[in-house]
Amino acid sequence: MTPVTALTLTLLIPLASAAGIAFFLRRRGGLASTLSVAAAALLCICSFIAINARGDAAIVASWDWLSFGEFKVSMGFLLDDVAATMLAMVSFVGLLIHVFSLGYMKSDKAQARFFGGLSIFMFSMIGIILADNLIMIFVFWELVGFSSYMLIGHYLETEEAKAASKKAFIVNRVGDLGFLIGIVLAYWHFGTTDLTKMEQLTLGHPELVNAGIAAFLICGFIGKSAQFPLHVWLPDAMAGPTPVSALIHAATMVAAGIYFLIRISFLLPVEVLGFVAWLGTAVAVYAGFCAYAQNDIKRILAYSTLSQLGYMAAAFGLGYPGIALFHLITHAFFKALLFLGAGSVIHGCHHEQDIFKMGGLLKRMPITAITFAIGVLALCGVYGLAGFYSKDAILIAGGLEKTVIFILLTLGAFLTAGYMGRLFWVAFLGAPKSDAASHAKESPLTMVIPLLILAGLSVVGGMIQLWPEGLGALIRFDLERLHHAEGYSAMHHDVLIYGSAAWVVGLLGAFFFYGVGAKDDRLARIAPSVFAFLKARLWFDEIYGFYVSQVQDRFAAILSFLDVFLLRGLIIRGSAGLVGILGLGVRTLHVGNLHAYVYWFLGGLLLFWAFVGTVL
Amino acid sequence: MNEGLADFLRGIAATNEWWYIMPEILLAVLALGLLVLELLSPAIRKHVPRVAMGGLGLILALLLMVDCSDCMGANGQSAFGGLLQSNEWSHLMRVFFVFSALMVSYLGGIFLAGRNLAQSEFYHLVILVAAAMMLLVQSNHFVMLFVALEMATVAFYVLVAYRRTSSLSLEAGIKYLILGALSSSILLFGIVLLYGAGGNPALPGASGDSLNFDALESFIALNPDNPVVLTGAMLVLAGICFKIGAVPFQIWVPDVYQGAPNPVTAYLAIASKAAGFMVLLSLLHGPFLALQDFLLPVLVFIAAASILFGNIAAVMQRNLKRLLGLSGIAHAGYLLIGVAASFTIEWVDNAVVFYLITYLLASFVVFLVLSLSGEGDDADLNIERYANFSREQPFLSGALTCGLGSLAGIPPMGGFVAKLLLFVAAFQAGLYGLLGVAVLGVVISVYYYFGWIRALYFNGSSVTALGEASNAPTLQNRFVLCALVVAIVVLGIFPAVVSLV
Amino acid sequence: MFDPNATVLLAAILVPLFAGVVLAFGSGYTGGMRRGVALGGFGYPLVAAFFLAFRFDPAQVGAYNFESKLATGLDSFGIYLHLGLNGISLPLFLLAGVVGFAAGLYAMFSNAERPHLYLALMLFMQSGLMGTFASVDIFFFYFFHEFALIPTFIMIAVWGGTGRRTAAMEMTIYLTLGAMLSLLGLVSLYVTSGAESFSLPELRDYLATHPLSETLQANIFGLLLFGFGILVSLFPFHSWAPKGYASAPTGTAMLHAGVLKKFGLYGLLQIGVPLLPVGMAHWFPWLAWLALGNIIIIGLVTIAQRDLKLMLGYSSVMHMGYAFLGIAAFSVVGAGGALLMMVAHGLSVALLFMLSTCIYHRSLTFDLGAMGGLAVKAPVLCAFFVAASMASIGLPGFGNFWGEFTIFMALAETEFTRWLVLPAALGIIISAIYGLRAVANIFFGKPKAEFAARWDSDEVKDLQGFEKTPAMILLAALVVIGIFPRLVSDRADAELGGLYPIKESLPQFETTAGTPAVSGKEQTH
Amino acid sequence: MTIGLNAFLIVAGLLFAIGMLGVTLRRNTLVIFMSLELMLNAVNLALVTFSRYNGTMDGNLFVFFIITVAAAEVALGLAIIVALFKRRETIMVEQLNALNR
Repeated sequence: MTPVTALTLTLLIPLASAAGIAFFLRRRGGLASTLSVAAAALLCICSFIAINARGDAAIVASWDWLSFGEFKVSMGFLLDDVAATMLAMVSFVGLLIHVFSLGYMKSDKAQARFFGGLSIFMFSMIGIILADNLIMIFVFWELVGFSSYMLIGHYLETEEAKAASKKAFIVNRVGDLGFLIGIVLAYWHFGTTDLTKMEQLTLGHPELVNAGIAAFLICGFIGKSAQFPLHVWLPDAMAGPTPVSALIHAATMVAAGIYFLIRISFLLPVEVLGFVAWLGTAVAVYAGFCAYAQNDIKRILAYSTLSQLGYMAAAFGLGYPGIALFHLITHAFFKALLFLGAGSVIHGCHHEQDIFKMGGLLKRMPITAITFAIGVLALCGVYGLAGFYSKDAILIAGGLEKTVIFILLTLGAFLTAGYMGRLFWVAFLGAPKSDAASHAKESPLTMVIPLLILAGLSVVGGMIQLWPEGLGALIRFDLERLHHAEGYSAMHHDVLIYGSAAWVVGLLGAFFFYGVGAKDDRLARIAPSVFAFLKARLWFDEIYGFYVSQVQDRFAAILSFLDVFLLRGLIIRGSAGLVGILGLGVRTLHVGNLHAYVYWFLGGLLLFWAFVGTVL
Repeated sequence: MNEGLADFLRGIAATNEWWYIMPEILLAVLALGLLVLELLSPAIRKHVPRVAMGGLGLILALLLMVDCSDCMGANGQSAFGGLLQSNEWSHLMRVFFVFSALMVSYLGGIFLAGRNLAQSEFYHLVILVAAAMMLLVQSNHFVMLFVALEMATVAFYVLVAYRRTSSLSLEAGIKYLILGALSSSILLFGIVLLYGAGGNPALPGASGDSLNFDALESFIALNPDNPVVLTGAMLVLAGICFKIGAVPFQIWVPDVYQGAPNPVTAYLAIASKAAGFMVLLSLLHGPFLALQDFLLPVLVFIAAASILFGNIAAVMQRNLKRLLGLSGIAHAGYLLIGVAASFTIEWVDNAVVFYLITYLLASFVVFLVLSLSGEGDDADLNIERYANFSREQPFLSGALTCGLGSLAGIPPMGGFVAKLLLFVAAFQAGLYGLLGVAVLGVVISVYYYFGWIRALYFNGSSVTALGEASNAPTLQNRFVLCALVVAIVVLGIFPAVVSLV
Repeated sequence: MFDPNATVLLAAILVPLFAGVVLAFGSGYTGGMRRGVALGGFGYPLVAAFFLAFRFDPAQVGAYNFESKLATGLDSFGIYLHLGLNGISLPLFLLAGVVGFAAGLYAMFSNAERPHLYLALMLFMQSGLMGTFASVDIFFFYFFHEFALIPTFIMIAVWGGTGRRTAAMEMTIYLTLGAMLSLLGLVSLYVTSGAESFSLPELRDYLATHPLSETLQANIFGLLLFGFGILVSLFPFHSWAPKGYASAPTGTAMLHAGVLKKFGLYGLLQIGVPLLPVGMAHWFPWLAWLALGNIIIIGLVTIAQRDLKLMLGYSSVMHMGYAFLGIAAFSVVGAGGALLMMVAHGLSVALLFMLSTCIYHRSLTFDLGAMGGLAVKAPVLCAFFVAASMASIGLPGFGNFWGEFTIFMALAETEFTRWLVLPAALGIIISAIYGLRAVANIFFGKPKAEFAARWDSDEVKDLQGFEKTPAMILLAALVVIGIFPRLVSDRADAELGGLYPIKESLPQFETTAGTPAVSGKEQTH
Repeated sequence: MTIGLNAFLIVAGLLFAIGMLGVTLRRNTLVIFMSLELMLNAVNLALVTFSRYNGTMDGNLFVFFIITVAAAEVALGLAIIVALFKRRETIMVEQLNALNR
């Protein structure tokens, strides 16, 4: 099998699986899930074959797709180091989540639709990863948006799913609007949207890098990775099934924004990079605060995801795309673990998601609880776990480049530890606080095994030296660069202290502030105004809601009114009515009296006379 | 074979001009023969319609076989001392009028069946009118023109008032009579002025035969600014406008159309209008050629006003015969576009004739369906009574739809090509404003034509379901309708068939 | 010279016509006979279209494939029944075949009153549609369009939904106005060009050597623009469309919105713009601003709709704005985008109209506020509707995406039109908003009170076979174009290249990296 | 003193105008008919005049045709008026308006 064949298979297997499910297995949930998981496994194998075959050079292949005049689109693969790293992560984590879903979705009525959706998602996601040009990235970018829409709306009879799926798609479209314009401008600016060619061009002509185009392009990232001000869809997206949250809204799709930035990093000038850094930092802190006011286990994790995406963006903005990618990968491991753990908890608690109604799960679901704890620690950046390496690198980079960002990100780390501590202490320790929690059982094997594997990865995934040779070259390069940066060792020392302090203080603080197995939120009790402020999340949803219902819908209604009454009613109908009235008037001229008709004759003669008069 | 016959006739015609008007003579003989038949016995009397139609059919066949104008030799040659002159259209118009007479007789057969009215006189008059019109369009002399015109008009007075038991028909008759006589007087006065000016020895180009078109043409060419000439031309034009029902002499149209019996309405709408237009064309290309600076704005005005008046008045009209009358005014307006363009565009006469032919076919379809649908007084037919007509009478509805479609000018009907040709001509002649008015008129006309079509198919509840009252058309009627519709469609797709005649 | 393929082409017009005539007299037919005849009438054009598409020789750029020329007697005007296909008309010819077949299939099994007449009229329409896009002669191009338009009116008046009386009349009059204006435009093109021919290639050749003056071009293009604009519902001449489609019977709406409406765009694309480039330049601001009106104003109006069919009607108006913008870009790219858009929009809007009727049969209402939760009962219907909505809002994988994207590309090609990209692209958000709202309101959530009362009745069931098959055909076509846009673009590209300027606006760089010289960005026209 | 062309024409014109006025103003259809005849006679007078002054015979000849036609018209008109009177019992113009609008 040539590498290109392997890549093509990687891309098409999930599509075939989705098509097969859609056409033949709509009512056979069991078979559909098997097919989908098999497809995920196959594509995982194919992708590793391709990655293996890659060697040092990038795999490049391209076919013509469409051409009109000077506008030519091709479809092709660019499997370089970054793509290979991402592909390995996505296909592997994807497979684990597929397996997890086998257990989680077992009793779901619309199992086939779910697995079909997962397959479409895998197809689109791999498409983004492999794409060799911006247009193809955009195509699959939109397709992941669609599969995300479909999977968020999986529980379609619920109002939350209905609203959340719509919101996710539309908010993403806002980002895509900028992305689209960016692509269009880039095409005529560079004469191509091929990543390799554009990179060569910018190397040869640095002046070609254009801040405007870059600004448009990063809109796509802002939408997909849920950055300010388009972050509102991600927490709501938790209305989807938990494996979806794990796969799409934590590990892969939202990270695609970062991946995209890394792919086009050569197009971004310094100003835009700085903006991304600040944006990411702000989101990291903002989301950290928001998480404190959430009681839904998945929403807490969602804000955590937001916050971690902020870290990645900050790292990227600071000029270390490799470190951003590093954090992306480690984050995928532990966040997938956390989400799947949450899924396991939810599964065990019969779809109870409020952490204040759980409690005591450590005893009833020990594997889940322990793996979850590993995830928490990894996320907090406890020394030696996956999160430590990547987060530390980010903090160091921050400290070296911009002190304010460093301070804010450290604050973010502290906040992370705090809300994760709150989650863990309240949900897993103490006594059960509801029937559902007290009857919780450990999840079946299909769900536990992925947890264990991911836990393992969360522990060792950060040790870059253990990674296969072919993967992570950019990460190694950037880490290397960081190590050799001026003031590295001092900063490393500081970060070690501050970072560790952050998670220790955070976890312990949460332990003492909230207490083990608390029944309600202490913060809400003692400082309701603060809690309410945090819960309001800076009123983004309210502002958007206000805009939609009071501005956009009203404006639309006014325009609609004008269209119906002014244009159609007054002008069109009016002119028709005018003819009608004229018609009635003319009709009344036919009075039936001979004399009147004779007058017409006379009038006509006079009129003719007038014409004669004009000639004479 | 035809050639041989034509040669033979040509040989005779060289010595005897009566051969030239053989069709007219045959028609007159037929008309008189009908009256004689009437006198014979009641057993024979009931064959009168068949004889009339058969005779007309024979004459039509004869006309299609032999082109009598050819007997005279080349076009443009005159006969009877310049009274008659053949032109390129005289043969086609002969066919046109005989065919209309045949169709009107057919309609008359339906109309007269079951009515206590004189039978043979109707056919007699119809045939005479046809003969008169045939002479009218060939006349090359004002005396001929007047006599032929009055012959047709006087016969029409009788025909309009033919339903002598109906006060509406009689009222229409008296209105047509008085207004017709008035217009004749005006026409005459105009002729007199032209005659007087054209014969005035003090003026250049005066001739002793100033009622002759050719003489007048050369005279007017020398005196285009003479006020008497202009006034005379204006009055003649007014008289003809009355015949074609153009604004501002259109006001009688709806009343007379409504009151007249159905076949007569059709005859008035089609043949009378066609004759008027052919006369107008021959006048404009003949005596009035030099007056085009004066006549063009008048014609443009009349055309625009007719189109607008006819269409706007028809929009709110519910009575179908009045509606057809008003739409006829609009059609006169469209035709006048062609007439106005004919000053500069050579081929537009063909377009006018083509328009007349499609108008003929479509109108006969509509009138035939009108005659076949329902009983009682056809003066009261209004659109509402056609509600849901298609359910009971799908065939008639289909035919009516085609006919109305052609009148509205919609492909693939002949009416579309006809309108298109006129528009092309108007464009070439630079009559842009008129073109705009015409487009507006077509758009407005869609309202009432489609209002009628909609009524046919609309599933509304109707108090008086006309469809149920009408009998299913007989095979014969179906055949005639089919033939007409096919002809309309063929004209729309392959307009060249006209030139085959 | 006898080309058997030309006969196939001619038969694609005649067979449906003949089938229609047979059906028109078929009041006594059994259901099976009726369907058999209709199937033949709708099936043949489809088969012929595909057959011809495979036989199509793309090498004949600038000329027509499968040409045939029959005399009509109007030779002196240069009017012939001149048929043929080129790279621009072929996709639309195929579109007409596919949508016609799907609409016919659906209509065969819908329980219309007097079904033989309904099918007969649809077949007449189909015949006109095939003829419109197969005509080389602009007289017949118009002729067939009108021929297809008339059945539309009658069908709306007879089989339409609520408000059909006024809607049919309004549509009739408005469209007649548009048709008359475009006819005037075509006539004036014929008269002023002096080519003495209605044949498009002859006009083209003649005008290439005898270009019209600027004023003439501007005037004629104005006529064509507004005439065709009315027919394609260019803002603000769109008022007929939403109401008309809302009250039209399904088959009619599918054929009209899907195919017949494209007549105007096709006219601009194939005739108006290439023959009158200066006129086009003169009207460019109008075209651009009005097209933006379609996209943004009508887009927002669509958001405000609460009735499914009205919403679909408005959305179809809105999407026409893209096609107009593509034409306004006046480049191969733009024209190609517009062509793709026309084809894809035709398929998607036909599908949506069909599905909306399927929804109606289940919910008995078009009120978006009174449905809900249908996905549980009718998952397949939901899947189709979601797919169709996604297609119409331009999701990649469906043809519409390529249309929109190519049009945006075209707008950005030159500085002159680049400002249009942002406002035009706003449309992708607007359409997402109303499209997803409709999906959410119809299929997601819980059923509303009245609907819930009917919830367990037999009528609320999933898509039936006769609904599924046409939907499948349309959706498959959309996806095929979405995945292989070259099926359309390859043939059209060559043809458009001959008609539209290539602007050479791609930047040119020195091939060796590192040298600083940048020669690009100058445009040579 | 000889009476010139214009004098005849003025008389003819006056007659025509009087006839026209009669048609316009009189309410009885019979009188209207008479007025119409007057107009035709005005035309006849003018024709004869022109014929005389132009020195051609066409006009004189034409007059005979006109007289014949006028006679036919009158005969017909009377017949119609009689028939109408039988049905309507009136021949007043303002009452003959059953056909309108």
